[in-house]
Parts: sequence; C-alpha cells; structure tokens
Amino acid sequence: MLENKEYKVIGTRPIRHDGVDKVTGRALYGADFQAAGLLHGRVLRSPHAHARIISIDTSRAEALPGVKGVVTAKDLPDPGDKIADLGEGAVNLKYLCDNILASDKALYKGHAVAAVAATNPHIAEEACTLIDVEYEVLPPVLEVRQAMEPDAPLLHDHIRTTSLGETADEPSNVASHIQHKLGDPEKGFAEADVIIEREFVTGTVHQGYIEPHNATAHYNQDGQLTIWCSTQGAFTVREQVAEILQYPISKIKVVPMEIGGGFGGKISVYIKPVAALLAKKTGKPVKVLMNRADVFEGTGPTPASFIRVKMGATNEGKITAAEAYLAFEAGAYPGSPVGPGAMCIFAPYNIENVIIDGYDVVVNKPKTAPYRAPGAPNAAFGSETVVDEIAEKLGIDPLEIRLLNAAKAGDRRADGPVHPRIGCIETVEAAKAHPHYTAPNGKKHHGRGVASGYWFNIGLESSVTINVNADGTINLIEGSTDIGGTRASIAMQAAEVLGISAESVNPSVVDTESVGYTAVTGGSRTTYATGYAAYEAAQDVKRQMIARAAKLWEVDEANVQFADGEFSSINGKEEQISFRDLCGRLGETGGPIVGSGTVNPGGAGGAYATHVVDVAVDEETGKVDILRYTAVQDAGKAIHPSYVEGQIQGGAVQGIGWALNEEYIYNAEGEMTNASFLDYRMPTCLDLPMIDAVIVEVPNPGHPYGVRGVGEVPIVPPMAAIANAIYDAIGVRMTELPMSPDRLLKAMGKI
Amino acid sequence: MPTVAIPSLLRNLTNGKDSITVPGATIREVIDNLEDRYPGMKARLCEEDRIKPGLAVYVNGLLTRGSILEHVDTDAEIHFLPAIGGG
Amino acid sequence: MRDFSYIAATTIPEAVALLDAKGESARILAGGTDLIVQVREARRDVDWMIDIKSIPEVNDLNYNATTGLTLGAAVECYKIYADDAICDAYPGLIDATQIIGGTAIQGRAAVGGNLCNASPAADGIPPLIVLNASCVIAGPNGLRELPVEDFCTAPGQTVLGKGEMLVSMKVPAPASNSSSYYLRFIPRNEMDIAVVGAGASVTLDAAKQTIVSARIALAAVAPTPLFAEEASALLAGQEISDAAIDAAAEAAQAIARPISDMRGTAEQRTHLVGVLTRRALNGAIQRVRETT
Amino acid sequence: MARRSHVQTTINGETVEFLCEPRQSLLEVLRDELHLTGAKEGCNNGNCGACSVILDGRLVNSCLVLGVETEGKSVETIEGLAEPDKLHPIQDAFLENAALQCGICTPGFIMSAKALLDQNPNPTEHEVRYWLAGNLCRCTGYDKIVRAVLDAAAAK
Repeated sequence: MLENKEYKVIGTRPIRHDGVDKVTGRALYGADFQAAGLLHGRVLRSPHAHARIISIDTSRAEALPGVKGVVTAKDLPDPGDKIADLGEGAVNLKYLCDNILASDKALYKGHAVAAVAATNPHIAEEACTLIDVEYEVLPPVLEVRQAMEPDAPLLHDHIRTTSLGETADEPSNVASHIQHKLGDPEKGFAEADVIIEREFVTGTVHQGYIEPHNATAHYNQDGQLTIWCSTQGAFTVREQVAEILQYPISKIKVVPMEIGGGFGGKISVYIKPVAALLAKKTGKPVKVLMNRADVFEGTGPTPASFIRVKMGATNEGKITAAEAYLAFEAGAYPGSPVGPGAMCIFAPYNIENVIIDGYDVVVNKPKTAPYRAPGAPNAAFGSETVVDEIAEKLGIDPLEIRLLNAAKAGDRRADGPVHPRIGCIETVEAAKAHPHYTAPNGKKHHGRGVASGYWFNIGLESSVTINVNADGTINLIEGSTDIGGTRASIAMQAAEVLGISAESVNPSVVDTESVGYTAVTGGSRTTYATGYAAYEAAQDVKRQMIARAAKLWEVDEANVQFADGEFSSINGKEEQISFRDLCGRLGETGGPIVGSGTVNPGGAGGAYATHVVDVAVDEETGKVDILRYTAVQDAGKAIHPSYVEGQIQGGAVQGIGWALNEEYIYNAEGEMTNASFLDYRMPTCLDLPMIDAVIVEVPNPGHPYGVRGVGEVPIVPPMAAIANAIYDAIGVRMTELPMSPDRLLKAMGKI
Repeated sequence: MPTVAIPSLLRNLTNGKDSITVPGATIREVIDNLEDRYPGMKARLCEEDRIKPGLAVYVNGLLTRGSILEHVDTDAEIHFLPAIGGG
Repeated sequence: MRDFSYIAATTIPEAVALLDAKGESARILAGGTDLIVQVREARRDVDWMIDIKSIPEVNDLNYNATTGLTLGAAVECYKIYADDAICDAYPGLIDATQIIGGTAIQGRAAVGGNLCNASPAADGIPPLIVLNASCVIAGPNGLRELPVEDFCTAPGQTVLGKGEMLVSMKVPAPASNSSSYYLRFIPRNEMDIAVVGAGASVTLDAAKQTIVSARIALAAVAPTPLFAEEASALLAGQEISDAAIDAAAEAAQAIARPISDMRGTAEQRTHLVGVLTRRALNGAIQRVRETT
Repeated sequence: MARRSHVQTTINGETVEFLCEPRQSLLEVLRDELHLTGAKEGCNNGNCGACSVILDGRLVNSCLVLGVETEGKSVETIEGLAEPDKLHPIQDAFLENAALQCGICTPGFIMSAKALLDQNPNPTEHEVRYWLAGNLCRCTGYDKIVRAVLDAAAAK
C-alpha cells in the first residue's frame, strides 16, 4: 500500500510559475485579448422569466451606425433531436442551442434572445435596445415544489419524467427521478431508538467568480474558427461549439486565456458560440463580454433545493437507517446535480439501510451549472444537521457520533460501490484533536458547530507532453487551464520523477491544437489527472533518457539506473551523469527527447472534510459572525500545500457565504432583484477570520503519489456546520438557506 | 462470474432482486446476459449499443471509461450509477 | 452607456448657468460613485455631466470650534475622517463617512453627493440631520439655506430647483457635553446598503446623567431619510435610563414606514429601527461620558 | 459616434495623451485605449475592486472615474508597480504567501494594499481587512491575502 513518504519536490512550496505575470498585471485573461479590427458584441436578454417569442425584428438595430451584424436563434443550425456527447456528460442538443439563443421560448429572465456586433461596446448596447421582440408573457414557475405540482405551468411540452430509462406518459416539469436503495430501511428505522426527520430549503446561489464570461471569435477565409476565451476547458468549448454550430472540431481552435475563477461555472458555453456567429456574419473578430448582471441572470447558478432527511439511531449512537428526498431545481433545462447530491448525502457514514430519492425539476431560472461539489452541499446541509440533532438527543459529542458511524475502506456506499481507502475517520479525528475543538466555548450567544462532507472527485482524460531542453530544464505542455496554481502542482509531479527542481519545469497551458485531449479543470481533477499525465510523461522521458545513458556508456539499458537526479550504471562500469548533463548530450545520443503521457484514471479517490466553526449571534439583529473556522481535509498527498490550503480556505468561505447571505432573490414576476455584487452578498475579508486549513494525508491508491482532488469538498460542510453552531448559540435549528438575519429573527420569534 | 448491482429503479425487472450474478467478460456480454434473463434490462441501460447518456459504469468501485467494451474480471462487482461531473 | 457631454465648471455661476440652461438633462458630477453607475445602468438619463470638483467653494472643509463646520458638497469622505478636529467634534458624521462603500469609494464619494443622490438609505444624511446641519444651495437667484431634513423629497428627488446646486453643508459647533453616533444594519460588515440606519446626537447635563436634548434620524425606513422629531423630543429633560431610551426607540419605530425589498423585509426593518435607535442613543451617550 | 476629447494625464510617471468619449471610464481608457489591461472589470459598478488604481494618491475604482476626469492628474496602475528587475515588496509577498489563485482580483488587491501601506505602514489585521473590504476575492477566502499584506508591511 502507498504510504506517505518524503519527496524532494512534492510537499514543498515553490513560487508558482505564472505568479510574476499575475502580480504584475501582465497575465492576459480573456477580456484582455485584442485584435486589429475587433468588433464588440452584446447580447439582448429576455426581460421575462417565461414567455413565448412571437417575433424578433432586428431592422432598427441593424440601421444604427456602427452596427455590423445582428444574430438570433435563426442563425443557429437546426439541432434536430440529437444527444450531444460532451465528454463530461451528454446533453440534448436542442436544450444546449436554446440556452445559447432562445428560439421559441424565453425560459428565464436574462435568457439570451439576440446579439449585436458593433464598432464599440456602447453602440452594441444601444443597438440591443433597438431590437423589437414581441413576447407572449406566460406565468413563471419559480420554486421546485410548485413546479412539481400537477397543475404547474409547464416549461417544456415534451418533457416526461424518466426513471432510469423508463419514461412517464404525461408531460411534467420533473425531468427525471433517481433512486438508491440499500438494505431494508423499514427494518432499520424499526431498530432505531431515536428518529429525526426534518425538511430543508436551500436558495439559488452563484459561483461568483470575479471575471465575467468573455469570448473573442474569428473566422479565417478558409473557415478556420478560432476562439480566445476564459474557460475551465478549451476542449469542452471546442466540443460544445462544434455541436451547437454543427461544425467540425478540426476547423475549431480554442485558445484558453488566463481564467478569473470558474468553480464549475465556466464549463458550459454561453457567449462563445454567439461570438462565433457574429464573427461569421461580420467577417471580423468579435469580442463578447458579459457584465455582472449578465453573469448572474444569464449563467448557471447552482440550484435551490428542497430536501427531506430522516435518520434513525440506537441509544448507543449507531445510525440504523437513513432516508432522503431531494428535489433540485435544474433551471430552464434538465440537468441539476441531484445525482451527485443523492450519491453524497450519507457518504460520511456506514449505514446499512438507506433509501434516497432524487428529482430533477425544471423551473424558470437560469439553467444550473456545476458549482464546486455540485449537489453535495445542498444535501449535506440536510443530513449533517440531522446527525447533529441525533447527537444532541442522545447526548453524544457530535464528532464522536461521526466516528461511531464513519465510513471506511470496505464499507458500502448508499449508492452501491464499496469504498476504497478513504480518510473520513482521519478528518474527524484530526478535528476532534484540534485546539479549536478543545478550546472552551461557553460565552453567551456564542456557539460551536461541526459537520463533515464528501465529494467523489473525478478522473477523466488528460494529456501532457514534455520537451527536454539542453540546459536540463523541461517544457511541460498541458491542456488544463490553471485556475488556482495547477501549473505548479502539475510541474512538481514531473519534477519529482525527473529529480529536478520545480523551477526547472516551464509549464505552458496551450490551445486545442497543441496538446492531446484534456478534460476540464473541474471535478477536483486537475492536480490528480493532469498531474498523473505529467507523471507518465516524465516517466516516458526517464525511460528515453536511460536509453541515452546506456548508449553513451555502451551498456545495456537494464544496467542504467536513475535516482536523485543522477543516472548511473550498475554492474561493472562506474559511470554517472546528472539529468542536467545528459540533457546537454541529447544531440549526440540520438536527438531531442519528447515524452508524453495520457491518462483516463478511474480511481480519483473521494475526499472527506470535517469543519469546526464558532459563531456569535446578535440576538437583536439576527446577524451571525464567524469567530473561528477550522477546516480539516484529506488531500491524499498535498503536492503544493499552500495551494491545497488555498482551495480549502476558498471553498470554506464560499460555503460561509452560501450559509449566511448568498441567494438569488426573486420577485413574483421571476426577476432576480439582486443581480449585483452589492446585493448578492458574497463575503468580504472583513466578514471573516483566518481560516485554519488542516491537511490530512491518507494516500489515494489510484494515484502514483496518492493525490486526491482537493478543490470541491471544502464547500460541502460549512452550511451545516454553521447551522449547528447557530443552534449551539441560541437554541434555534435553522433549516433554510441562507441563514440571513431576517430568517434568524423570524426563527427566534423576534419578527 | 461478475455480480451486477441492480439499481432500485430496475428491480421491478428482477422481481426485487438487488444483485444478480451473470457470466460475461465485458460489460457488453454482462448486459446481454442480463437481458436474456431479465428482458427489458438492456433498453433501460443502453441506447444503440452504448451505455445511455447520463449513466456511468463502476467496476469494483472504480469509474470506468463508460464503454461497453470494458473488460470485467470474473469476480467483478458492477454498478450502473448517474454520471457525475464536477465543478 | 448612453452618450453624454462632459463639462468641468470652475465657478459656481458657471455651473448654475449650465444647470439652468440644460435643465433636467444636466446633472452635477462630484465623486460620481452613484451617478456614473446610474447612467451606465440606464437608471438616469443624462446628456450633460457638469463636473464641479474644480470649483473652490464645493471643496471647502473648514472647522472652527465656535462657528462649526463648512463641508463643501464635493469633499470626499476620506478627507473628512482624516481631519482629527472634525473626528472629535462630529463622531456621528465620521461613523457614516467610514462606512459609505469601501476605501476606494471613500476616495471619491462626497457626503454632498450622498445628499443629492437622495437615497432613502443614504448613510451620510441621518448624521447631518442629528447634527442640525443645513444645506447651502446656489441658484439663479443667489444662495438659500435650509435644514438637511428638508432637502430630500422622495427617492432620488430633492428640493433643488432648475439651475440650483448644493454648495456646502453647514454644521453648528457641537455644544459641550454633546456627541453623536451613527450605525446601520447590514448583513455583511462592509460594502452593503443600509437595511436600516439610525443616527443620534445627545447633549447631556454637566453631570452626564440627564439628557438636555437629543436628535434621532433614520435611514431606509421611508421614502426619504427621516428626522424622528417626536422620538427626539421625548428624551429632552429625561434622566438617562433604559426606559427613556426604549420609549424613544418605540416612538422612532412608530414613524417608520418601511418597504420589503431585496435588502430586507418591512417587519425586519421596523424591528431594527428599535434596536438601532437604542444603540445609536447609547452610543452617543457613551461618547459624551467617555470625553472629559 | 460621440465626440472624443483629448486628455493629457500622467500614468505610472509617464505623460500620456489619449482620446476618449466622455462616457468611457478610466478603466475603459486604460484597457481599450492604452492597452494597460492589468486593471480588470469584475462588476463595473464599484463593488468588487478589481479595477482599483491610485488617482492622485488616492485609491479609486477606475470604473467609477471618467477618462476625461483624469486631465492633469496622476494615475498609478499595477503595471507601474514593479521596477524593471525587481518586484514591489507587496508583489513579492503575494507570491511568497500564495495569496492568489486565479489572479483576476490580484492587481486590484495589490493596488489597494499599496494605498493602505503608503498611509499606514503598520496596519493591524483588522485594519487590513477593513481597508480591503472593497476588493472581492472568490478563490482564496482572503486568509493568504491578509497574511501577504501583513508580511509586506513587516518587510518594509
């Protein structure tokens, strides 16, 4: 079994390779792209949450001086009845196209309806006001339980509930139903001494990346389409654009610029195909930028949800049965993350009898997009609050009850598979031993809460090429956009193999024509899978270098060994050469060396986290302050601990925002009334203490260095941890997110 | 022989059985053999000889590449679960 | 963003003449932190932006312990709180200038602009009201002056007529044994618009046991910032006690006419008026008692 | 198209002339006219701080300043911070502390931090957090950013 060991590069904290460019303002992000003759695009969006589009007249806009082209859904090819395979998932192509530019119906306020290219952004904006769209306004349905009612307004006439391949007869807003069943829940509940059942509601929240979506597109005269953009995955942009435009992937090059945050929200395309359509129509490069309101209203948030959780336990604290009902808002088109939510909900526990039902429901809100451990935070808010209540009822320490029931290798998950080696127990034990948890917590209106969380992590495809330089450095070519320091964490794995320093690796993130297929930077997969590919590519280099050393010394390859950056011959000849020196002799030993690695690993290795939080509640105003926060997480092996900590801290803080204030606020017409950073209240640094990130390392057997993805799981526990802390402070159980001051005042009976 | 965990929504086809042992050296053979014993099963899992969009295949707890050509060992445990993406 | 013309006026008569000539289509640009956003978001139609920052009078910042403070309409927040004498004399005003936007906003935003923007939730206005401040307005017919509490007439609307502009605010010198306090409730700790704001000023007797006079003003609970006149009057001559302060808070609650919007509900706001009025009064009293 | 005004200003110590429409913000001028793209647009209404620059010694959101307003003024942007062969201590501190992830907010934070340390060389943690509250970061949870600013102050 893979055990923690000391490495030379892995586990150190080198300066990231792209750091200087990013602290000097030189790094070029999508919106920074410039080109001669550039036009500026702007998207017209539906003012209605639900409306039939009767007609669109673009003539007035086209007549405005400076306007070079206007496009609508009519400019998109007919998607027909096709399922588009997008690597990370399959999507009905019509939905994909309609979300780019609405054809027959606008299904949410902010739904793109038309777009303009003009000589400057102000003219493009003015032209949008000159596009005449006739709408037949329809009643919107804005909440998941209402949407599930039999008489609810239907978003789509043709959607019928599917249950694993079986389709219902009647149209419905419920796109699909999933279920997991393990053991005999009825029997399990019969064995329980205490049963807690609670209902939970969570609000719609946004990833909140600081950089709005952007895209610049250009068609060459030979039909070659190039798109410069910020994206979590250049290859998925290529796939989606190819499907939407029905254009061959070989004619599309996607150039990933630096990206200003994604968190899952920059996987789906929105304006990239629009920029391409405008570029096609005008013959010029066209840059389309979203503004902040566009981002909130026109791109995928993560869903609001309704969740019911029932759990039973014996007086000794053994959880005997669990039941969950999860209904998630998919937004305008099917595809909420209820699947992973249902698979993660009880994952920190080994429970023999479980039943979980999940429903994917369309509503008149933007089509949801992934957001950090999609589905799991909603689910954990319910289950981790109920576990806390059980612990309280039984008088058991909340971390102790988690240890009593903790999932471990060999236990069966509720959705079926058996856990490989996991670090659930280790994170709970580390939290329990942490000075934060053992510190006194007795002040009036102060409270402490804990919660755990699980996320699968994913593998998927990655490719890396390594070019060896004569001076002993290597150029590492990768396709994973770097959102949080992955150039460093990938380079370090190659450096470790080759016995060179992190600084001796020059990592480059390149376009879709310059590296092998690489899936998105998402699913906590990049350091795991692209790092794995870098490891393989470095191994390839090592093998070739061994052959060169053998040639140099005229010995058999089997008699060359490599350790600590030195090649040496064994069995007879006493020869030795450093990696660096051998790099200088590649010409004479056979020419350049290029190593390559491609992977599609199945053993991503799930990650667990346990968080501890102290809050102070202002009983008069309902305001919650975070006093202290400790986030423990199993990273498998932390390649660059600083950036692992950064992921943990950032995820925890997004969770704090989700817990306390973030939500889409809608009026009755279905308009979001807080589509700005002023009123969509993400935490500022003044709202937070330092976040103590504690890394636990339980190596993942599915990776050569034991890496587990770290990016997503830290957002899973915070909501429940804070709810539990609020209960500890004031004795009120909060079951609705966000736990904003007005909700607290209501729950306390103050208003 | 490989063991297939039957998703709860398909147990109406297996008279409630949650786990079936069937022969097969690939996912395709396993599904074909399941179909022989429980007609209707293949249509719920596959579309045009491929795993349905939105479904993922796990073998011994590891996510496979989703291909029905995937090899399975004789003692393999196979699950059909919703495909997941990440953020 | 709609097209507009920009003119930098250098004298008050020049600015007044421009405002008079252009009428509704013109708007004064000082810090621009509200105006630029409103024009960009098409919430205000402006054809002429008249930048007044080069006019000397609107940049006046002059405090004298006997005559009080002249605060030019375009003086940025940061200049106000950088002045120690002003900080000592008008702590309630300082409270507000330090929470309007973030640091970068405070580098541009002016209290005078806060007043002219006439948001019901303006943090700058309640402190001016409780400090008995008045507005100096220039227009085609010369200067006029009126109390700050009479300046705003509706959300985004003020008493300024055609050709008129705010030149400065005049704040009387603080009485001895007096102080002021402003606070607001927001769900975050910065960068929010007040869900409710409350300002208070108090003058105590020499023993600091009895309230000689008090003024209370509220933000975000009515179409304009409110002077809570009755609540203020209740305190005059009262010995400092929880009961007296509670009574004033209840009276303040009684005049609140809040709406529910994305920033808060009406019930929440009414409740908070009570909480914040108490805290503002206690804060001001505390400040008097802390000064020797 | 709207009439463009001639503006002369000082940017990072150099006299710069440009033409701009009155409706173009300083941010637009910096990015689109002068190709100084270090200042970023995150919200375009003064709520995120990604466009922070220093105008006549004061920290401002360049999205809330008109380009024409900078006539005769002095603007400092992220591009002017480092010396040719040496980073500014705040930039070094951000790298050493891993105080950036995606990096889009970084130029704004660094300019904001510079404005803070220029006037308060030894801020407390609370003072740092108060000053930086107008700069949003969605990746880091601010922990390492606050540490970087405190470190930069200590290193001075």
